[in-house]
Amino acid sequence: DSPFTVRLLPESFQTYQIESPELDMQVTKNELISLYRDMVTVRRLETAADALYKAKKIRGFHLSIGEEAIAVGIEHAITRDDQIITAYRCHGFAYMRGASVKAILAELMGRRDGVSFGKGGSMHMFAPNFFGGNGIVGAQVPVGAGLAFAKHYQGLPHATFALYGDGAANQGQVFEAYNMAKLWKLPCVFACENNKYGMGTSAARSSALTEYHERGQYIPGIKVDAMDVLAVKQASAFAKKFTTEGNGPIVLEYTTYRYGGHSMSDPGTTYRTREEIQRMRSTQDPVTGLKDRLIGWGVLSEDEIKAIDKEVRSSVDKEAKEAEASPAPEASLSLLFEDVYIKGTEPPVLRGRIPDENFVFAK
Amino acid sequence: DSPFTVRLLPESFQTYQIESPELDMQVTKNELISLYRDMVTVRRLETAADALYKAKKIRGFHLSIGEEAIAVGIEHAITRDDQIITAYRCHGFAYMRGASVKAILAELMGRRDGVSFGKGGSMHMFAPNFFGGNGIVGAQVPVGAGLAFAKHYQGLPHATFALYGDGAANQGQVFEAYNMAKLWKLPCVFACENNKYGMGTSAARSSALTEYHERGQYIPGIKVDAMDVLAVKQASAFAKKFTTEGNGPIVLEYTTYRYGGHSMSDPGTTYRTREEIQRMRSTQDPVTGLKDRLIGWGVLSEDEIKAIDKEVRSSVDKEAKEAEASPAPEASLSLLFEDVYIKGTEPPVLRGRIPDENFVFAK
Amino acid sequence: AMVTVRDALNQAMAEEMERDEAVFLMGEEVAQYNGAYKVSRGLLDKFGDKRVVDTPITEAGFAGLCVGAALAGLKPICEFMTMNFAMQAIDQIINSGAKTFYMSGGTQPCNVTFRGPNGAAAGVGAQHSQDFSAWYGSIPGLKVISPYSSEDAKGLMKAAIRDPNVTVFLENEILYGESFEMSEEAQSPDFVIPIGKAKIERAGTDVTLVGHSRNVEFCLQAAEILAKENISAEVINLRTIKPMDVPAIVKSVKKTNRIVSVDSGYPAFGFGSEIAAQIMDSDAFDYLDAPVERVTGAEVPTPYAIELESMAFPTTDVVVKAAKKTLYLPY
Amino acid sequence: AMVTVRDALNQAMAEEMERDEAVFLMGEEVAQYNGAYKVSRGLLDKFGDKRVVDTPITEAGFAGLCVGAALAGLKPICEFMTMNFAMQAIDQIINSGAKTFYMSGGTQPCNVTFRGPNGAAAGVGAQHSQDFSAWYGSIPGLKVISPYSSEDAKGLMKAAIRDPNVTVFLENEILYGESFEMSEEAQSPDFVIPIGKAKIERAGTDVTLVGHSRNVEFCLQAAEILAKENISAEVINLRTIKPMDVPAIVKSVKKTNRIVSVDSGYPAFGFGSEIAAQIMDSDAFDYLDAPVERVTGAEVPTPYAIELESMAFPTTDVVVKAAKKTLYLPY
Ligand SMILES: Cc1ncc(C[n+]2csc(CCOP(=O)(O)OP(=O)(O)O)c2C)c(N)n1
Ligand SMILES: Cc1ncc(C[n+]2csc(CCOP(=O)(O)OP(=O)(O)O)c2C)c(N)n1
Ligand SMILES: [Mg+2]
Ligand SMILES: [Mg+2]
Repeated sequence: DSPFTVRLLPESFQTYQIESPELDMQVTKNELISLYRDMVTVRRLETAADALYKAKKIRGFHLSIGEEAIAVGIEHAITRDDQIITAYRCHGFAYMRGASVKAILAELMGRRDGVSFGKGGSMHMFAPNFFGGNGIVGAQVPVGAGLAFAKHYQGLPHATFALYGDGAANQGQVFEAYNMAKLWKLPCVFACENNKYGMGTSAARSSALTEYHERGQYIPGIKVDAMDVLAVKQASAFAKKFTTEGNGPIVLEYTTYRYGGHSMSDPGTTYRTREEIQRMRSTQDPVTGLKDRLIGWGVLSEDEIKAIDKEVRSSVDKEAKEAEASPAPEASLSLLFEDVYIKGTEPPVLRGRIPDENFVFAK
Repeated sequence: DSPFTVRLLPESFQTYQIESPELDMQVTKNELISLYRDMVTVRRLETAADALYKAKKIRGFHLSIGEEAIAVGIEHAITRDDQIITAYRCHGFAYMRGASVKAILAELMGRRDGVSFGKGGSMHMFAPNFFGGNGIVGAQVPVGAGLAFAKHYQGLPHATFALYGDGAANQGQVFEAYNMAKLWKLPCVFACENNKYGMGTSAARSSALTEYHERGQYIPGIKVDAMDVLAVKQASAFAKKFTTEGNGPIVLEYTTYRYGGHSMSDPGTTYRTREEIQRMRSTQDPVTGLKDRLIGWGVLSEDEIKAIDKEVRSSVDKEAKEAEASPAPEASLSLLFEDVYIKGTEPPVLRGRIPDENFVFAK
Repeated sequence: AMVTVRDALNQAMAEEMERDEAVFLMGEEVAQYNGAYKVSRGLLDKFGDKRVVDTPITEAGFAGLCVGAALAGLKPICEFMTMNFAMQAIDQIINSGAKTFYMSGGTQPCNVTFRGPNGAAAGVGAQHSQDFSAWYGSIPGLKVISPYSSEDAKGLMKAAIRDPNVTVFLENEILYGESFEMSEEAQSPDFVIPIGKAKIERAGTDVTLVGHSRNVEFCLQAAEILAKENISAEVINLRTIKPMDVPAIVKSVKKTNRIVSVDSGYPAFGFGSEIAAQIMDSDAFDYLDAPVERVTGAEVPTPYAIELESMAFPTTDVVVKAAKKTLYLPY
Repeated sequence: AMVTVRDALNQAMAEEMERDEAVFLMGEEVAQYNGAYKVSRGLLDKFGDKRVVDTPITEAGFAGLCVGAALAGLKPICEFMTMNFAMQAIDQIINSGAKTFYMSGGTQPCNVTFRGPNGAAAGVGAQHSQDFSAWYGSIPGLKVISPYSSEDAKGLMKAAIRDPNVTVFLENEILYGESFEMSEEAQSPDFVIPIGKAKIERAGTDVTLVGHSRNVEFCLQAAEILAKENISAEVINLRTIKPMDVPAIVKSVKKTNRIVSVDSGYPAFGFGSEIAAQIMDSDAFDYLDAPVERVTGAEVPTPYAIELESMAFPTTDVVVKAAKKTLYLPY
């Protein structure tokens, strides 16, 4: 599986107070295939969730269709020891960090085989070195800085990616996190997923400065074409290297697009035109984009691609079925009150809705 | 009282994304005298407070000695319809906005003649178009943006000065306020009093970027030598004009120095050298600086200056005496429970420490 | 006519904006998107973007901004997409808002209305379902309202906007879509319900059920069920959390000698605790034939799975049980 | 030996930092300035600036950062200069901290200790004197501690740091300088007081006085005064707000048949309300010879003038009055 060089588009990166990552990039055939498989899997996972929602088996969530290249590209640029935290649009990240399709879909359906045993739901998925899945816009950013602080404190050479949206980018605590990370040279990559909207509000209506990669002001930044998974990988690897070499934080802006509504209850077409969505889909789709290049570079044939697509589809479908077959949590007080506190450190009693439902922890 | 031109020092202003205010400045003799009198009064007021503290008549507060030029210079640049809000270091602002020396000192002593009738204390003084006196670091900044929003909403051509410290400048809500003010072109002057320390933490230890006038990033800014009251006036007038002419917000950084401790319980000498304080006092004092120039320009003679000093001293002393003579609030439930709600809209009962102390509002 | 709570709130805001130029609405997605839950539908079209203002996602910032606008004499309605997000802004609500009139010795009023859905919706997990009634209810300087029906919603929203103090208006996402009969009178722009007055939704003699917001629904359904067993329950819709209409509760308890409080917040230091304490403080205590029963949310972060979630919040059944318990009946 | 609460806290932190490399202290002015109230005096010198970290004034930010560090396995002690300022960070404490272990289905622990002075100091006005016991005490997932004496402070601070959950440790500025006898045993680095256990500070038979933090002092003084009138008061130092040691209270009430709760928070939905509700829920209710009396802070933003301020918080006299009231004695 010998490496060869591909060249990214010249528009892939825009920089602020830092040099650009190389446009030339070493890749291998297996790696490209793996990237493709991951991209297709994340999309298929989201599509399966969508179908289960429409079948009324899930009560709601936020899809990342159109934005898959970010979760996939970052994971391919880092190691399992690096850390990631993001907001509620987290299925792809959970998968890339090691949660199974089954566990993710089971969580969405509130089943015991879910990544959070059915207790968290769509917004609260965790995996090793993946810290959620957070529902309060912006709050995950200082938490991410804290994850980076821990690595710094422990003297470990790992980066933390703290993801947030273009809407979240205005939250004050993001700036508080920037400031501490810069003062203390924390190995933190502040990573803005700019999908152009925060719910129904366009970037320009929410943000006085829409160049999100510049908003660290005293922190260098790179804007990355995140409809290209290779550009995402290249920039993420660059950022990881930069921040773990003692240079302090860096801001990445991943420009992307969300095809669907903000959440399942948003049709997503009142604040932008159908044409805009259609144009993005047909000209910039990250899956199609990768596929076309793989074929062009002779890495995979159309048939091989189709085979992967089919294989992924059937494996996701299979896991979806398994997830559906997973039992719901038993409606018991012991399950309800489990995990409020660490085992063995619980209060003697937790109160139910009425005293008859109080749960007593054996001591 | 004919105007004449004086020239500010070339170092008076440093700008960011905006042209500089003129160094040439029109002044009149009466105005200069009035500036001087105000400067001396604020200092004398603070000194009187200090003495009352040492006499154990006040329980604590934050002095602005060394920083007087800011409150004085701003007031001389604006009208009574413009608005000001600041933090806890507010005695000078309260005075300049129209509260009497007596009312300020009486408030510090918790007396009924206090500006807040003894209910607010040092950190919570109010006056017409002066909105405190706020004790939560940074919180006054979005409130200030809201004051500006009101003027904008009403179509009135008045500016709002929202003051905050170098320590406060890192608070996330400051950036939230910047963003909204810029998006909506609010007539707001974000005014950072950079006195080099937030309690015992030097600017460089709290702030990744210590050029506070640049921290609006997408908002223009001016750094002002705030040890010169004329520079403060000139820059403040410039900022008021800029922001009320539809250009949106502007950031001013007033560089200054606090001679005393952070509050009365801080000796103020553990985190900086006595030499540093002494050097600032002897080379940059805003009162001495103005005095020397007034004499140099022939506006006032040494004797005339002394006469003003003496007159101010005796009038402050007189008001201090009156403040001391002012009665403490009667220890009655009716006073205790007054002003929790607007008169006539109170709940039927407010609870005391025990039911016997409940206060019933007549209906 | 049947009117949804959503429309009632919308009507109330529209009427008050019509009536008073100083009233404006600000919040995330309130304007162009017509509100995340469509409560502000049509207001942008009606009043324009000066008076219906979309904000960035910066709760502390825009809550502080609304406080400032109120200090300067405007009458902001500040919408939080849900009250959970107001936790980021709670310092502004309390320290800059609720306390200022007192700290200024009565010189600086602040007429602002904070509103948004409070408590649990369905299937949104732990971070999106907290009930803040007790927290806000503890703060002197605030008035805290938690309406149940469409009439409540309309009359009290109007009262909140007009009230010159800082008000916190706690809505309920699940109620938004529910329809209630609304009288002719309540449809009028003059319809205002006084803050601080409870409403007897159903008279009864054997046990008092007191709740607020959606919990009133459980109380009413429980009363139906109890009636079939010849137990006559009186249902009090508290409407306002602060000031609490204690006299109405006391009066009812003196008649029924038993009381069940019903709320969806965390149990400790909660709504029911305060009811119990108020009864202790009053002469109703001597009339009690059984201890106050508290039906509350369970002491857990809200679980996602529906099987667990439905054990975490009051239901009609649980209210029935609690009522029977006060009557020393098997349940 | 006599040891101040300040020094006891200092000792506790130093010992735990000595014991466990994962423990560090972060907050405003904790390092170079030795703490705004000197609680962290000497720790920078002892442990260096890696483990004693001065922060910018950004409460939400550094509280969130501490939560993150805890998620990654460290054991942060996060100091708020006062708990009032933690209101800006309360979303991080609760939504990112307290709820995460549950939301992750028990896979993601978060061992962080939030601490700082809580409630009123003297002469600092309304924004600097709120008591947050009830708010934090309502949150599942949190443990909330409120010590009185130096032994409490030391033993419970160590317990809080070691406890693997999110703990909120509420100190009292006025107590910092007070000295208490500290036993040999308590001076040892192995001294830990279990979270959730109340302490009977003084045994008695006629009335139970239960308080936490500085209020215990008023209870003890009141007990002295009552003793002179031949009334024997039992004083319970609750030590922990959550979980609350209800069995200790119940046991005492069964003996004394009367109870006064004493706390300095706002009265509504407060400490006393919860005590009243817990008594209602327990069989102690049947033992009550008088309603639970609540001594609380008054329902006002804290006034500045000392004449008013001293009417806003419990004093020994008021506790005596309340105790006599439960005994139906003139007061
Ligand atoms: C503090 C807070 N405010 C508001 C919300 C409601 N909300 C959830 S997602 C969202 C939009 C966020 O937009 P963005 O950051 O751009 O992320 P995207 O959804 O585009 O991925 C809003 C307003 C929330 N969850 N938390
Ligand atoms: C939110 C909050 N955090 C902490 C404090 C405690 N505190 C009061 S003043 C201060 C320092 C502020 O420094 P700066 O903004 O530079 O203003 P200065 O005192 O120098 O005028 C601190 C930490 C507070 N009042 N509010
Ligand atoms: Mg977005
Ligand atoms: Mg400063």
